[in-house]
Amino acid sequence: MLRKFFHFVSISAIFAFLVFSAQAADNSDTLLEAKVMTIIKHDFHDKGIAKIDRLNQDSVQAMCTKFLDNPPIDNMEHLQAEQEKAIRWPADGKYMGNWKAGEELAQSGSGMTWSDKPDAIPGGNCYNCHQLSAKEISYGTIGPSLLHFRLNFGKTSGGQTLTDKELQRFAYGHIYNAKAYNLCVNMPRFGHLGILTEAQIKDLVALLIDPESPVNKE
Amino acid sequence: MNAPILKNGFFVFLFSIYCSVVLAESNASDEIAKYREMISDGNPAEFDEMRGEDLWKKPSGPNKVSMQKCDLGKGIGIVKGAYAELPKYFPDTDRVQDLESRLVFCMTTLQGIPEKEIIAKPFGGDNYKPDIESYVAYVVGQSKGVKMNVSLTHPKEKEAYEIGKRIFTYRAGPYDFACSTCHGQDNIRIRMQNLPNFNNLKDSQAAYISWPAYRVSQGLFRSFQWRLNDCFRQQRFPEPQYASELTIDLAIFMARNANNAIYAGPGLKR
Amino acid sequence: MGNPMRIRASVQEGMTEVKVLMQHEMETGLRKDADGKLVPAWHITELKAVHNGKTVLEGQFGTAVSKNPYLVFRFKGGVSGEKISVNWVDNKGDTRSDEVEIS
Amino acid sequence: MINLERRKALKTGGGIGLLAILTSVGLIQPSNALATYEVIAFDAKSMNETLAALGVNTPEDSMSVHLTVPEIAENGAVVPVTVSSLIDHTEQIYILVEKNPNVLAANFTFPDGTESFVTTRVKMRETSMIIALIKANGKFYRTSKEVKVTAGGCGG
Repeated sequence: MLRKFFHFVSISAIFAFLVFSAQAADNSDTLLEAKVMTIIKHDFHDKGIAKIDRLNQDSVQAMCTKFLDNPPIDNMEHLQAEQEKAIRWPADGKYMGNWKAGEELAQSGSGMTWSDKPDAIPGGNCYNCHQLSAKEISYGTIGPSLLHFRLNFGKTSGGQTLTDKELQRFAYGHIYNAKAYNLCVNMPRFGHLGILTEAQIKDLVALLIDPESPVNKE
Repeated sequence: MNAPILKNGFFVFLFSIYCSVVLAESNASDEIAKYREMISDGNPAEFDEMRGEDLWKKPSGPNKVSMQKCDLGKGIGIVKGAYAELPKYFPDTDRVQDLESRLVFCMTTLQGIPEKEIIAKPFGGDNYKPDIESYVAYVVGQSKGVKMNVSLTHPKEKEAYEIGKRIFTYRAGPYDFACSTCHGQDNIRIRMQNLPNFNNLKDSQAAYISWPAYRVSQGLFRSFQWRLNDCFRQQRFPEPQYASELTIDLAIFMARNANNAIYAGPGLKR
Repeated sequence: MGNPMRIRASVQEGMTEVKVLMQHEMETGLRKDADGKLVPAWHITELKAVHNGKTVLEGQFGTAVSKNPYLVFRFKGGVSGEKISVNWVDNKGDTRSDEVEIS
Repeated sequence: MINLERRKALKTGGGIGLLAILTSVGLIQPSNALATYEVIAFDAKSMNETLAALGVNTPEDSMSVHLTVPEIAENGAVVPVTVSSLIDHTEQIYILVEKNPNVLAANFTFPDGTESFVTTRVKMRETSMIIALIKANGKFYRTSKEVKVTAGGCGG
């Protein structure tokens, strides 16, 4: 499934590359970019499940690379809207799974490397970048702390309290595709790129939002 | 209490240290720093340096030539301080080479070992220690205390640096990661591990001078090429070719950013 | 015969400090290899440090001592230039002795 | 030379119960019994079993035993441990890791003239108490500290 996706994105990447190349002011810079691409294509090889088609950029990756994660606002908004439209919301309208399964998934940092087996289920990698529960002291700080998620993320910037359903949808959308809301954010697109299943994302939503989960309880 | 006889003065002294340590509110990162300090003595990489030095001086390969004939950039036979100037442009190959690509070159041209053989399994594992890795340990150890001095005067060095800089920000793969995703911001960490920002002088220096290193979690000495290789693995990329232009360009970008630091490897890492 | 140790010994104000770094796998017997087979336990069991014919430290190791064991200890006496030797034995009967001059 | 044979021979011997009986009825001299106990102690799986194997009833908590360990270990494969005892006539220092598969990690014997101090490194499977157990004048003293073993990311 992922391979198919990359086949599709490689076409859009070439398109994106051409557009941006035309915009490039400096000719020597364009030559250098071409050299970079040649080297990248030449000096990686398939290993395990990590095939070289992973190097083909989709439109988001190409845009964020091109502008060092600060793209012009128009391009950004256009692509974000495209990404948001592609979010597949749960058909049953339910966002919450089991927070205990979510915590286990959040702890697991494995998945999708060349040393992972093809049938291995990728982890959520959440603690790699976020603080979640108070009792896990080994957490990363690449992303914001999600401790007391209900309390800290339950209001709009205008100060209005979100309903539980709204907050759940907010969390689901961000885990599914954070780039729909902030194009060049560091966070992987767990749903969009098929890393996690719908059920797994629901479990993570529950971890963030269930009042009984260690994220909110302590 | 059945009190043992105490060496009183010393005891009071130690006890006061003990109390101050307990009372101090220290955060997790400070504790990790303390841990690193506590394991910094007694680095098993010394054994790899010793093995590397012995091998370096021993005639080997089909040609029965020792690596003492290898020119690491400071002239034939000069190992001292060589690593602090790598990667660099070599006129004899007309390209920029890092230590490991240069070692491959010497092993193939001087010793007559086929390149395929060397790069097939360049990293150690259970009961396996490739010679090239031991050479690395020896050579980098010979630059301990030497100031990093990577030049960009040759156009090919300059170009390699610029290419490395761009590879560093290339986002791709199932996680959308670039090197810079984790290594382009100050003061962030993955789990408990601090992530050096390679756009920042201090971080670049501290990181670069402590690699290659003995990895205690693996019980193995690890080369710089291994470090890059494992980064790409965790970036969810396919595998970079050992000692390829890609890795050399990245290496010169990182090494140059660490210039003027005193090289301190081989390091000792978690 | 086992691989060589790195021993450093220095004397200061009548106290000799000895730092020993040994080369040994220290397999716990609980680890599985790539094929999922248990790697048998293989570890140093006993060690002894001798100075001027007198034992200055004896140790016994279980499987929980880290790979490439490291040890620091101190004893009274010892003069620069004198020798200190360290010897270990592992559970396979392999052994290693090395000595160093006190600096 | 170290007497490996002794250790080997004793490993094939009976369990703790038998040894305890033999010792109590005087069939094994205390000096021989000491070494025997230690071998069995290294195989013991729990804290209680280990202490029993070492012939310890209830060790006295002592402020004169100093244990230096990191509060957080970045990796469980190498946890630095320093133990020093200010108790006169310290004969032995034992390092124990409560939650390891085998609790006893190492044991050191200090002849007269050797400072009752040692630094080494141990493996820890998970967050656990580390215990420094001292034998001095035939009595046991101890101190303990918790070391948190953390899950790692990449990097370093």
